Amino acid sequence: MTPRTDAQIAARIAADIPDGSYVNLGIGKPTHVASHVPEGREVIYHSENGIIGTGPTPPEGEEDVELIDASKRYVTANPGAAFFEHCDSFAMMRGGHIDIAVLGAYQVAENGDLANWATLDETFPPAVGGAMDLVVGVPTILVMMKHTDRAGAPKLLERCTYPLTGLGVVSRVYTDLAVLDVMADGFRLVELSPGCDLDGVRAVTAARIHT
Amino acid sequence: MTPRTDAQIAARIAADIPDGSYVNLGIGKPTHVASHVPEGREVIYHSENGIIGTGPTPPEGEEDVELIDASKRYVTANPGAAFFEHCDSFAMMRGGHIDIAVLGAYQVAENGDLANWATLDETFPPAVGGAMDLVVGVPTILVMMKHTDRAGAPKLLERCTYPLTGLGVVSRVYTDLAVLDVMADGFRLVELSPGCDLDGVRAVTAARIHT
Amino acid sequence: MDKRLDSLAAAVAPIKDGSSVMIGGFGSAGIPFGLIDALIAQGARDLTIITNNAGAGETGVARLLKENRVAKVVCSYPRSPGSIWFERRFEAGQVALEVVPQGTLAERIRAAGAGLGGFLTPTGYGTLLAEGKETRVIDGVGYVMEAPLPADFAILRAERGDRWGNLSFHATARNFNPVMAMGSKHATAEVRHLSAGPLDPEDVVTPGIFVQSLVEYAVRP
Amino acid sequence: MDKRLDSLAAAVAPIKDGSSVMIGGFGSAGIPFGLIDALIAQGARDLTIITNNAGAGETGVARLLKENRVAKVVCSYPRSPGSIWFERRFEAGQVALEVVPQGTLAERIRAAGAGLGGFLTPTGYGTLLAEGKETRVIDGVGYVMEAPLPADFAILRAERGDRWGNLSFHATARNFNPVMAMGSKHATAEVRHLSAGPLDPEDVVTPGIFVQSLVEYAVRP
Repeated sequence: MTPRTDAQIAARIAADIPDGSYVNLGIGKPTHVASHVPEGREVIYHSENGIIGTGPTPPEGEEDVELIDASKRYVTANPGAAFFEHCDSFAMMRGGHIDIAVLGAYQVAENGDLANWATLDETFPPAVGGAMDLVVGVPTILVMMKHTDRAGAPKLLERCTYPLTGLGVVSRVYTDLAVLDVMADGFRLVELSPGCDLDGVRAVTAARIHT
Repeated sequence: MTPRTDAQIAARIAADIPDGSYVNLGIGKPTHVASHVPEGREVIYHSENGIIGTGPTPPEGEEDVELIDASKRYVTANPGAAFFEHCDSFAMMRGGHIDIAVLGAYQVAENGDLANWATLDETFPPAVGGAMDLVVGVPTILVMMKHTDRAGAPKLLERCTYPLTGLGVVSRVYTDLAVLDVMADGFRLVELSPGCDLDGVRAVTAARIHT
Repeated sequence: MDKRLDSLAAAVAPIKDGSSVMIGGFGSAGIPFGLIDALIAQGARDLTIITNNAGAGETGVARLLKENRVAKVVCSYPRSPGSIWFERRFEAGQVALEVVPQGTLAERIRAAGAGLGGFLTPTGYGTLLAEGKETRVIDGVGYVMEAPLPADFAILRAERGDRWGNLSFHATARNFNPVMAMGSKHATAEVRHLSAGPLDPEDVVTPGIFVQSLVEYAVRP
Repeated sequence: MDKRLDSLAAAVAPIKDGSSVMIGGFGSAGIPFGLIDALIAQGARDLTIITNNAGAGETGVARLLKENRVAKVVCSYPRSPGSIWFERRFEAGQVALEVVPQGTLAERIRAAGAGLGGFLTPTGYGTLLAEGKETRVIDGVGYVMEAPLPADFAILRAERGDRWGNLSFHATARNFNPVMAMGSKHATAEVRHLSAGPLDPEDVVTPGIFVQSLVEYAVRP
C-alpha cells in the first residue's frame, strides 16, 4: 500500500479540472493543485481577497506585499487578471460564477456535509473565513484531505460530528487512499490509490463505500 | 403680485444649498438650480446614471454621446468627478450619502408625502425612475414646483390624491408663490414671493399654512 | 481562454424564443445597438426585456418593440419623450409591463448575480409599487422585501475588452452594464476596442468571469 | 472642497471611547498601519473593531489588542498564525468575538452603506453561525436573514487619492477598503500618493462621497 503524497493528490485533482475552468483553491494544501495543471489547459484561479487570474509565486526579491492570495502568500497576476473589492469577490463565489472549489476538510459525511472550520475545542476561537460562502455558491466542491486524522480516526463519516460548514455540498473527495464521489446513497468509490485495497480503505472509513 | 419665474425659484433654492453639499437634481426644472449657485460655493452634483461631479453643458460640437445626466442631456465632468455603475449610484442615494435632492412634484401633502411619479390616468404607463430611491435615502428633499397645476388646482394638499412616491419625505417646498417648510403640524410659511400676499397663497393651497 | 467572437450574429445566436434578456444602457449611453439589431435579425420572439428605459425613436429597444419581439418589459422608466413604440404596444395590450424603481431594479439584478435570496429596501414602502409585497418595519423604517431578478442573457456595451472577457467602460456608459453581466447566466458584450492583449488588471471594471462572449463593434452611436 | 488633512493624528481625532471602527485590509495588503498607530497614540478605548482578521504579530490590529483598546472584534478569521494577542485577550475574556462568514461580513457592511434593511444569504444556512437567526427556504434553497452592519468610523488604506476624497488602490490591497468607506458614517484613509489635482474619473474606485478625510502616508508595509 502506497498512499498518495500531497503532491500526488494535487496532481490527481488537477487532472479532473477542465480547460477554461474558474477555480478557487482553499488555503493550505489545495493551493498545490495549481502546480499540477496538465499541459495545454488554462485554469483561472480566483482568490477571495480580490484577484482573479492569480499567478505563481514571484521570484525572490520581486514580491509585492500588497499582491497576495487568500493564504497570504505572495503571488503574481497572470495576463487577463483583474483586481476587485470584497463584495464583488464574494458575488463570484456565492453567485455561482466560479466552477470549482478545492477545499481542505476536518470531516466529510456521506450526505455531502462538510466540516472544515471549527472543532469541538471551545478554547480555540473558530475561524470561518470564506469557506461557508464558497460551499453554497460553487457548484462543484472538491475536498482534498488525509483519509484519517492525526490520531488515525476516520474523517469520512455517516454524519459529521464537528460544526458544519455547509450541508450536502461536497461532490468528490480526494484522499491519500482513494477518490470517492458523494452520491444520493452515500460514498461511491471512483478509484483506489495505487496498491491500496478496498477492505483497507473501508477499515478507516466510518461510512459505507459503494462500488 | 409677481410670482417667481423658474429661474428665480432655482436661484432661491441654490441660496439654501450649503458649500460642499452633495446634491441630486431631479430631471426637468430642478436641473436649473446648478446655474444659480452663489459665488464661492462648491456644490457637487450626483446624476443617478453614474457620475458624481457633473459639470455644465459642453460647448456645441464637444458633446460626448456617452456623457449624459439623468435628464439625458449632454454634460461634462468637473475636476474631482467619478464614474460608477448603477448599484453604487443608488447606494449613494439610498444609503444617505447625498445631502440634498431637488425634485419636481405633482402634489405635496402637509405630512410631507410626495407624489411625483404617476397620475390617475391609467392609459398612461407610469414611470418611476429613481425618484422612490432618492426620497427614502436623501435626508433633505426639496421640492420645486408651480403652486397650482395647469388647471389652477392646488398641488399643496392635506393628503395627496395621486399615487405616492414616498411617505413624509419632503422638507421644504419652493413654488412660484412661496417657500414653505413641512413641519410636524403641517406647512409653515418661510417666505412669500415678492408682492404675493398670504391670503392669495392660502386661496390656492388646499391645506393650512401656519405662520 | 478566448471569448472573442467574429460577429454580432454569433454573439446573439444562443438567445431563444421566450428568453429573458437584460439590455444595458441609460439614455443614449451604453446601449448595445449593434447586438440589438443582430437580435432582431436573428428572429427570437416573446422576449422578456429587462432594461432601464423602454426605448425611444425607432432604434434600440424601441425597434425590438416595433418588430413585435417583446412579450414583457421590466424597467423603471417606460415613458420617455419619443417612446412611441412602447406606448403603442402597451396600449394595444401587446406587451406586459413591470415597473420597478431604478435602484431596486439594479439591486434585484445584483442579488441574482451575487447569489442572494432577496433584500429589504426602504424604496417604495407605502406606495403602489409595494402592493402585495412582504414588508416590515425595523427601527421605525419601513422596508419592502424584493426578490432577485435573474435573466437568461444580457447584451451589453463596453469601451474596451480583452480575450478573457474583461471589460471597461466610457463615462456614463457604465450604468447597468456591469451589474447585468453579473446577474445574467450568459452575458455578451459589443466592445468598441477589443484586444488580444490583456487589459490592465487595475482598470478592469467587469471581470471576465461575468462575461461569456464579446465581439468588436467600433460604431459609437 | 478639500478633504486633505495634515496628519494621521488629525484623521483619527474624531474617534471616541466606545466607537465602532472598521479597519480595511486582508493579510498584509491594504491595512492602514499608520492610522492604527495614530489611533493607539490617540488613546480611544472600548472600541468595537470590524475587520477581516484579528491581527498577527505585534502591529496593526494585534497592537490594538495588545494595548487593550478593544472591547469586541467582529471578523471572519480571528485565528491566523501569530495571532497571539487576539488569542490571549479572548482566552482571558477581555474581548468579545462575533465571527461572521467573510462574504456575509462584506455584504452586511455594504447593506449598511447602501441603505438596505437586510438580506437573505445562503451562506451559513444550517450551521452554528445561523443559530438564532431568521431563516427561510425559497425554491429548495435555505437562506439566513442577515442585518446591516454599520460603523461610526472606518480607517482605510489606499494607493492614490485626491482632495475630493476619491480613492484608488493597488492590487489586492483593495479588499474591504471600498465597502468600509461606504458602510461607515465617517471614513478616513491613509493614502500613499495624495494629490491636489484630480484622479481620472474613470480610475476612481471609491468615489469621494464615501470618504470624509484623507492624509498622505507614503510608507508601504
